[in-house]
Amino acid sequence: MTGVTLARVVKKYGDAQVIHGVDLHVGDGEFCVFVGPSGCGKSTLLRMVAGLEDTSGGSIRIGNRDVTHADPAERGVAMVFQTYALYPHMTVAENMGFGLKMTGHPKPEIDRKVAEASRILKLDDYLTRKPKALSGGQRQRVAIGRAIVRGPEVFLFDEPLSNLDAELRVEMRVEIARLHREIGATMIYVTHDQVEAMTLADKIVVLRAGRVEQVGAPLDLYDDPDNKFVAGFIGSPAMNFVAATVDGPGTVTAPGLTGHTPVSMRLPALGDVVILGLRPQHLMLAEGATHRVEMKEALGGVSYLHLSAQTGEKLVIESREVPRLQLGDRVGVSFDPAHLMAFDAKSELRLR
Amino acid sequence: MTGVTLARVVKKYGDAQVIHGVDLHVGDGEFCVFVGPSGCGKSTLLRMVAGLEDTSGGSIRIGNRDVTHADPAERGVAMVFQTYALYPHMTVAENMGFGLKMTGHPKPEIDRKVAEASRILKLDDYLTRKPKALSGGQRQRVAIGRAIVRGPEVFLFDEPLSNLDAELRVEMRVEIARLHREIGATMIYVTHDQVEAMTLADKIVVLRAGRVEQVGAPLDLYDDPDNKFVAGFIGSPAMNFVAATVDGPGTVTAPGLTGHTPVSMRLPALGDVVILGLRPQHLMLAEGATHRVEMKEALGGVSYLHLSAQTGEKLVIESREVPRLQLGDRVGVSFDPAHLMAFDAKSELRLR
Amino acid sequence: MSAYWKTNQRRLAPWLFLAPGLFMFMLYVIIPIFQSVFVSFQDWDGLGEARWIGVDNYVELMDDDAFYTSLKNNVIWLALYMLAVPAGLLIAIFLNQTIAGMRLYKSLFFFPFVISQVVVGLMFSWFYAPNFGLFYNLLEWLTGTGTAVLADDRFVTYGIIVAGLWPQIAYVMILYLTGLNNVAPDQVEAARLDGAKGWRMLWYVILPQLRPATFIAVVVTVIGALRSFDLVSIMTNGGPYGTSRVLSFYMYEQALSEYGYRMGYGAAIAVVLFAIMMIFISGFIWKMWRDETER
Amino acid sequence: MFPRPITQLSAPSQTLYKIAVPVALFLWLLPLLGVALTSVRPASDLAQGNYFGLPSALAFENYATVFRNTPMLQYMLNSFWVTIPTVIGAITLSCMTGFALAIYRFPSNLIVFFMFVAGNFVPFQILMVPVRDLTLSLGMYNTWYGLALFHIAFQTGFCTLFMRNFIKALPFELIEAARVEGVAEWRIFWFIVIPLMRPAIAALSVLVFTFIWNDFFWATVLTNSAATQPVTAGLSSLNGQWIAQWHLVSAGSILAALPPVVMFFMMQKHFIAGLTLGAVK
Amino acid sequence: QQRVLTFTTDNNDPAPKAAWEQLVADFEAENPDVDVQMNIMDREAYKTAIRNFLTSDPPDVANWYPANRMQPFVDAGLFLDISDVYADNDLNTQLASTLPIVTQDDKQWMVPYTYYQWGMYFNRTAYEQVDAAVPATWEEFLANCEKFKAAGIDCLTTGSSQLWPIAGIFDYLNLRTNGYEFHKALTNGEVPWTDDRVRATFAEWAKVLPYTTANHAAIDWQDAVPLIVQGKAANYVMGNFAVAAFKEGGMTDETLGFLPFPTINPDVPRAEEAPTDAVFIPAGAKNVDDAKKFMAFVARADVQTKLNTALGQLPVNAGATVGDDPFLQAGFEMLSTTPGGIAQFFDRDAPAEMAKVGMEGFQEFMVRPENLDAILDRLEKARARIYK
Ligand SMILES: Nc1ncnc2c1ncn2[C@@H]1O[C@H](COP(=O)(O)OP(=O)(O)OP(=O)(O)O)[C@@H](O)[C@H]1O
Ligand SMILES: Nc1ncnc2c1ncn2[C@@H]1O[C@H](COP(=O)(O)OP(=O)(O)OP(=O)(O)O)[C@@H](O)[C@H]1O
Ligand SMILES: [Mg+2]
Ligand SMILES: [Mg+2]
Repeated sequence: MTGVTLARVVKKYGDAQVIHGVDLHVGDGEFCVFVGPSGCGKSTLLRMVAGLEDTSGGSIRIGNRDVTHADPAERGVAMVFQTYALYPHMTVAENMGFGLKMTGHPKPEIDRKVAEASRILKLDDYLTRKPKALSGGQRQRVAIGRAIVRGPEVFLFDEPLSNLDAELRVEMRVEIARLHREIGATMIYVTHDQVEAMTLADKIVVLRAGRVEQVGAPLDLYDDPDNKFVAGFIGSPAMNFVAATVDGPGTVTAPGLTGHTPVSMRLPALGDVVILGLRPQHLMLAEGATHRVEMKEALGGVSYLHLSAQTGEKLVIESREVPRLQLGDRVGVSFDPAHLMAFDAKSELRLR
Repeated sequence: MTGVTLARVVKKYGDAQVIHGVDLHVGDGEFCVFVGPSGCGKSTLLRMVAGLEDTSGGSIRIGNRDVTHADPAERGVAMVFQTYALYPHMTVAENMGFGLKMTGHPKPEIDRKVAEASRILKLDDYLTRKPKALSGGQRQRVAIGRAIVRGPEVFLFDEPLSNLDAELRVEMRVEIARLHREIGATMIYVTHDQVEAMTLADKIVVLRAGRVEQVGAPLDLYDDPDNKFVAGFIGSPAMNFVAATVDGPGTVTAPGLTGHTPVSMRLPALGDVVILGLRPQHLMLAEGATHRVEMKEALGGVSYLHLSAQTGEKLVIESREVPRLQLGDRVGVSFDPAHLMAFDAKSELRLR
Repeated sequence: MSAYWKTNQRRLAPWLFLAPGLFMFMLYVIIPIFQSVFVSFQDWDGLGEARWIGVDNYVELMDDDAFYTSLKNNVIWLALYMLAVPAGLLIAIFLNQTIAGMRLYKSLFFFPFVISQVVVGLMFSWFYAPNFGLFYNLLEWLTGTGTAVLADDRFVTYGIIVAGLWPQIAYVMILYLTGLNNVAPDQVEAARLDGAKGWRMLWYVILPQLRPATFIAVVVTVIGALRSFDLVSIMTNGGPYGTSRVLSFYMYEQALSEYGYRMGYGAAIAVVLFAIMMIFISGFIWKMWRDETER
Repeated sequence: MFPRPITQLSAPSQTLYKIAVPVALFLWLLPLLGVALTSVRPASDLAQGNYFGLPSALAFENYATVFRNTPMLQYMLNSFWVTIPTVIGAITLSCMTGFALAIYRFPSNLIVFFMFVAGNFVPFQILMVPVRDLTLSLGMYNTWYGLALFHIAFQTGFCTLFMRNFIKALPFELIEAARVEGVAEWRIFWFIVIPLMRPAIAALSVLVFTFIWNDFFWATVLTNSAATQPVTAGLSSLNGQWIAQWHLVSAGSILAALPPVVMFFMMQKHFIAGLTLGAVK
Repeated sequence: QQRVLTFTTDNNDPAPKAAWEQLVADFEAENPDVDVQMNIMDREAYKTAIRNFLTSDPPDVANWYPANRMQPFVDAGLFLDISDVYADNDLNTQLASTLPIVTQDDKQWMVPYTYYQWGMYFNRTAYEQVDAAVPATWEEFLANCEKFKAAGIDCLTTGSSQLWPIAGIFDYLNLRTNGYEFHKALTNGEVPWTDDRVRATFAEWAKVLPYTTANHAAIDWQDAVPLIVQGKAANYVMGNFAVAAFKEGGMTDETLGFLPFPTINPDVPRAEEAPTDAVFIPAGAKNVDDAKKFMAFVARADVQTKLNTALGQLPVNAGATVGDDPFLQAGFEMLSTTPGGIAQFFDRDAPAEMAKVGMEGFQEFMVRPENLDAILDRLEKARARIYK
C-alpha cells in the first residue's frame, strides 16, 4: 500500500511560515491534483513530499514508511518538473536510464526498462536524440519516461504542461490520463489550469496560503464547495457573489440581485449579512431595469453579459444566444433559487 | 479622418516574402483585431504600420498622409508591446512623459498630460515607482498610459495581454474596451486569444501566411466564414470537420457523421468530396453505436465529449450536463442539418 | 562511517569540494595579505633578521617625495584610464553593425587585449622612440620638433597611459559589444516611437541598459589602473628620475630591485595601495551582495 | 539594435561606413603593424634609416636569429610549462569550488564566495613579499611549478567567481532531478555538472591561458634564469641586450604575442563568451 | 664520475661571455674530473636575482662586486670565507692592490679578476672636422664644445635610461673638482649633499649640459654608441668595456681616441675611476672544494692575463701582463700613475639605496638643472636616513 500521508506538515523559510499544518491522505493509485492561487504553497508541498525541501514540522509517510527526513533518493518517488529538467548532454535513452545506472543496476536491466518506458510513451524513434532535438511535447514525454523507468511508488508532477502551447497541452493531458490508467501508480499533480484539474483528478486539493481549503472529487467541489474561496476558484467564468441580508426565516434580501428571495439553507440570525453565490449559467435575463449592461462578449457559441447592479456589484450572465442589447441598456435578471449558494460573510463558510 | 489604409503592402526579408500584398482599410475610431496562426505576419504588419519595419512594397496611409517611408516618430502612432517595453530606469511618470520630453514639450504640459492619463488608468498611486515594483497588470497599464499621453491618432497593440495570468487578462481586456470607448481613437490590436478577438473587435482580420483570409465583424466571421480556415480558426472548441461525398442533388454522405444527409448549399458535381463543418454545440448525443467515447471532460458548467467515428475522424460534442457515459462506450450523434457548413475539399472555400 | 556519510553527505559535500581550492587560495592569497600588513611594520632586507619598528615605515612614507610622485601618478592613471570606458563605448557603437566581415573586424579590434603588456610596452617604446619612432616623427612633422615622450617628465606618464589605454579600450569595447547585443530591442523601438534619436537615444535609453557593462568596465579599468606595473617596468623603469613611478612599481622597486630590498617599506606601500583598492572592492562586493540577496 | 542598422541608411553612407571600418582598424592597429613590419625588416634597412618604408627584403631570418642567438625557444617552452598546468589546475579547483558555492546552501556560503571575489581584485603587489618568501621556503623559487602553483591559487579566485555564476545559471532542477533519482553528490558533479560546464571550461581555459601567458609581474618575482623564465620576462631581459636592434625586439615581441593570439583566433567564440560571462554577470 | 661545479654569472655580452667560456674550458682541461656548468643571466636581472638564488638555490661559484656591494651579503652570512684560499695561494701579495675591498672583518670573501678604467672616449674624425685639439683642461674641453655645437655635433653624449652611465660623469666631475678623499667621504655619507663642494661639482656639470645629447634619458648607453661612431657626438664618458662596442660599430684605433677626464681644479691630485669585478663562493655552495680550486685558478696570473686580454680589460694579479691593445695600455698607464687614488664607482662606493637616489638626482639635474636645490635637499634627506 503506497499512498502518501501528510500529518500536520509545516514548512518555514526562516521566520516565514508558508505551509501551516497540512493534513492529507492520498490513497494508493489515486490521482491527486493540487490547485490554488500562485504562491499558495503547491510546489512547496510537492517538493516536501519529494524530499527536495526539508520538512519543518509534522510527518510525511509513503506507504508504511516515515520518510519525513529521508533523502529524496530513498523515498521511492519520481518527479516531473515544469521545465522537464532533462540532462541536455545525454540522449533520450541515457536520460531515462541515468538514475538506474547511478544506483548500480546492470546494463541489460536498464535497457529493458528503458525500452519498456519508451514503448509506453512512443519514444522509440527518438532514443538516440539529444533533448535539444525534441519538441516540447516529446521532451515532456521523456521527462515522464525518466520517472517511469525507475518504477517509483509515487509520481510527482509540478505543472508539467504549463510550458506547452494550448494544443499540445490538450494532447499531453490525454497522455497523462492514459498513463495513470495504465500503470496505476499514485500520482500527485500540481497545476493552475482549471481544465487539467477538473479532467485529470480523482481528488482535487484546493490550497490557499499554505492551508487546505477543501479536498474532494472535481465535480463535488464544483457542485458542493465548502466555502466561498473554493466556490469562486473552481469554475470558469467564476461564480457571481452578491451580499444579502437575512430578512426572515428562509428568506434574504439581495439588492444586487432581485431583492427578496427565498432560500433553502440554514441562515444566521435576522439582519445578518450573508453572501449569495450563483454561477453565470444559472442567471437569466428578465424584464426589469435593475441592472445596467456593462459589456457584452459574444464568443459565437456562448455569450457573456457583464452587468452591474445598482449596488455596484458585478454580475456575469452566460447565455447561448447573442442578446440584442446595447451597452448601457437596463435589464432585469432571474434565476432558480435552487441554484443559489450562501456563505457566511465573516468566515466565508458555506451555509447549507 | 485618421483611419489607416494599407494598399498592396508587401514585406520581404531578403528573399523571403512574409507579407503578400495586403489591402486593408481600418476606419476612423475603429477597433481592428489581427488574428492568425503563429508566424502568419500579424506582428510584421503591425510593425510596418508603426514604421518599425520598412515597407518593401505598396503604401501605408494614416488619415490623409502617406507614411510609407516616414519615421516612426512622425506617424502619430503609439504602440503597446507584448513585453511592455517600459524603461526600467525611469519612474512610471517618467516613462509616460518620455515621448513628450523627446519631442520638446514644456514640463507643465507633460505633467498635465501624464496626470490625466494616470487618472484614466488609475495609476496615481504608482507614479513615482519604477516598473520593477509593479505587478504585471500595472505595468501593462503604464505601457498603455505611455501610449495615451502622446495623444496619437492610432494605437497599435501587439499581444498586449499575453504575459498576464488568466484573471488579470480578463480585467485588462475590459479596461482596453473601456479605453477605446472613452478616447475613441483608431486601434489595431494583435492577439491570438479567441476571446480577446471576439470581444474587443469591431472588425477582425484573419491572416494566414501573409495573406488576408477574411475581414469582418466577429460574429459574422463566426456565423458566416468564407472558408474552412476561418471556420476552424474562429470558435473554441474548434469546429468539427468530416469528409463527405456528394451523392445526389442536395444530399451528401458523411460516414463520420450520420451518413446520408440533406444539405441546403450549392454542391459540386456528384461524387465529389466536400468537407462538412459542425460546431460542437450543434452536435447532440443520440441512440446508436456509430461513435466511440474517447474522453470525457466535465468542467462543471459544460462538458466535452470526445468521440471517434469508425472512419477515425474525431468529433467533439459540447453539452450542458455531465453525460453518464464510460470511456469506450458506443453512442450515436444527431444534429440539425441547418447548422451544417460545407467547404470545397480542394480550395477549402465555403460552399453556400 | 558510511551511514554517517550517507546522512551528512549534503552537509559535508560543499566543504569537501571547497577544500583544495580554499586551501590554495588561503595559502597564496588571503594569508599573504595579512602577512604583508605584518611585514609593513618591520624593517627587513630580506636576508637578515627582521626588526619590528612599528609605524616607522608609514611615517617615512608620509615624508617620501617618491611616494607622492607615485601616488600622484596613480591618480592620473586612474583618471585617464577611465577614458577607456567612453572610448570603448564609442568604438563598440561604431562597430555594432552587421556588414560583411564584421566578425573579423571586431576580433582584430580586440587584438590588443590579448597581447601581453610587455609586448604592448615594447611596441609603444618603438612607437615613441626618439629619432625614428613613428610617433616621434609624426610629432616632428606636425610641430617641427620631436619629443622623446618617455624621457620627458612632463609627458612620460601620459605616454605610458596611452599605451595602457590601447588594450584597455579593446577590453571595454568587447564588454560593451556584448552589452549592446543584449539591449532590449523593444525598448529601442518604443523609444523610436517616442521620438528619441541619436545622442538622446544613447543617453536616455541605451546607456541605462548598459549599466551592468559599464559597471564591470569601470571595475576592470580601476583595477587595471591600480595594478599597472608591466608597462612602467618595461617602458621606463620608473624613469626619467622616477617621474613615471606608480605605487605598484615603487613597491617592487623598494622591495625587490637592485637598489632596494626594503621589504617592510615595500609592504607598507603595498598596504596603502591595497587600502585604495579596497574602496573599490568594497563597492563591488556591496553591489554583488545586493544582487545576490534580493533574488 | 543600436545604433540604427546601417542597412537602413542610404547607399552612400553605407559605402562610407564600409570604408571607415577598415581605415579605423588600420589606425587602431598601427603600432602592431609597425612592429610586425619591423620584425621582417633586414638590419641593413634600420642602419640606413629605412624605418617606415617597405622593407627592402623580407627578412624572416630575423626570427631565425632570435631563435638561434637567444633562449627564445626556451622562454616559450617555459611559458607553456607554466601556463598549461595553471590552466588545468585553476580550472579543476574552481570547478569544485564553483560547484560547492553555487549548489549548496550553507551559512558561510556568500562569505566564502566574496572572499574569493575580493582576493581576485586585490592588488597583487601586496602578495609579493610573502609569496616570494613562501616560494623560497618551499624550495620552489625559480621553478616553473613554483610559479604555476601561485598562479593556480590566484586564478582560482577569478575562476571561482566565473564558475559559480555559470553553475548558478544552470537550471537547478537538473540537480534536483538527479537527487530524486538517487545520484550521489559527487556523481552529480561529475556526470551532470561537469559535462554542462564544457562551454565555461573552454571559455575560461582560453582566458586563463592568456592571463598567465601574459603575466610579467610574477614571472619577475618568482623566476630569474633563462631556464625557467617565461617569455614575458625573457623578452624583457632580451630587450636589455637588443639595444638598438629593433628588428630583433620586434620579432621577439611578435613571437611572444603569437600563442595567445592564435589561441584567441581559434577559440574566439569561447573567449568572448568567457569575458562577458565572467565579467558582466 | 665527474664532479659538478655550478657557476652562475651575469657576463652575457658576447665578448665577456666568450672569454669566460674559454676560461671554464681551460679549467676543465686542468681538472678533468670537474664539470663546470655555467648559468648565464641577464646583467640587470642578475642584480636582483642574486638575492634569491643565494638563499634558495646557491651555485658553487658566482660573480659580484666587492666593497660596499659585498657587505650586506657578508653580513647576512651568504658568502663563504675564502681566507684560506688567499693564504694557500699567496694571494695576499699577488692581489694586494685590491685586498682592502675584498676584506671584511679581517677575512677575505672574493677573488677579483678584472678591473677597467673609465675615461673620455672620443671620435678623432669629429675633432678634425671642427679643428679641435684634444683637451687637457675643462676650459679647453668646454671651448671645444662650442665648436662642436656650431657644427651640430653633441660635444658630450651618454644614455641615461639605466642611470649608471651618468654616475661616471658625476664621479669624474667630483673627483676633478674635490678630489678622491671627498669622493670617499661623500659616498660614505660623511658629507652633506648640500655642501658647497657638492654644489661646485654640479656647477661644473651645468656648464657642459647645453652640449650634451638631448634625449639621453630616453636611451641606453648602447644607443649612444652609434652617435660617436657616426660622428654625431664627439665625447663619451665611459668604461673601457665600451671599446668593443665602438669597434663593432666600425671605429678603429685610428678614429677612436681616449683621454683621461680633463683637469678642472689643478690643485686637486688626479684620481681615477676603475671598478673591480670579482668571484666568490656562496655560503650554501655544495661543491666547496672544487669551488676553491676555481677561485685559485681565477686568481692565477696567467689565467688573468688570458681572461683580460679576451675581455679587453685589466688584470688584477700583479704578476699578470696587460694586453697590447692601445686603450688598455693607456688605461693601465693612467691608473698606475694616478696620484690621487682609485675610486670603484659611485654605485659601488655608496650604499645601494643611496646610489639609486643619487643617480636619479643626477639624471633629473641633467634634464632640469633648475631643480638643483630640491634635488640636493632630497639627497640629503636620503643620506640622513640611509647612513643612520
Ligand atoms: N526559498 C524560499 N524562501 C522563502 N520563501 C519561499 C521560498 N520558496 C518559496 N517561498 C514562498 O513560499 C510560498 C509558496 O511558494 P510555492 O512556490 O510553493 O507556491 P506555488 O503555489 O507553487 O505558486 P506557483 O503557482 O506560482 O508556482 C510563496 O509565498 C513563496 O514566496
Ligand atoms: N527579421 C526577420 N527575418 C526573416 N524573417 C522574419 C523576420 N521577422 C519575422 N520573420 C518571419 O516573418 C513571418 C511573420 O512573423 P511575425 O512575427 O509577423 O508573425 P506573427 O504572426 O506575429 O506570429 P506570432 O503569433 O508568433 O507573434 C514569420 O514567418 C517569421 O519567420
Ligand atoms: Mg509552483
Ligand atoms: Mg507576433
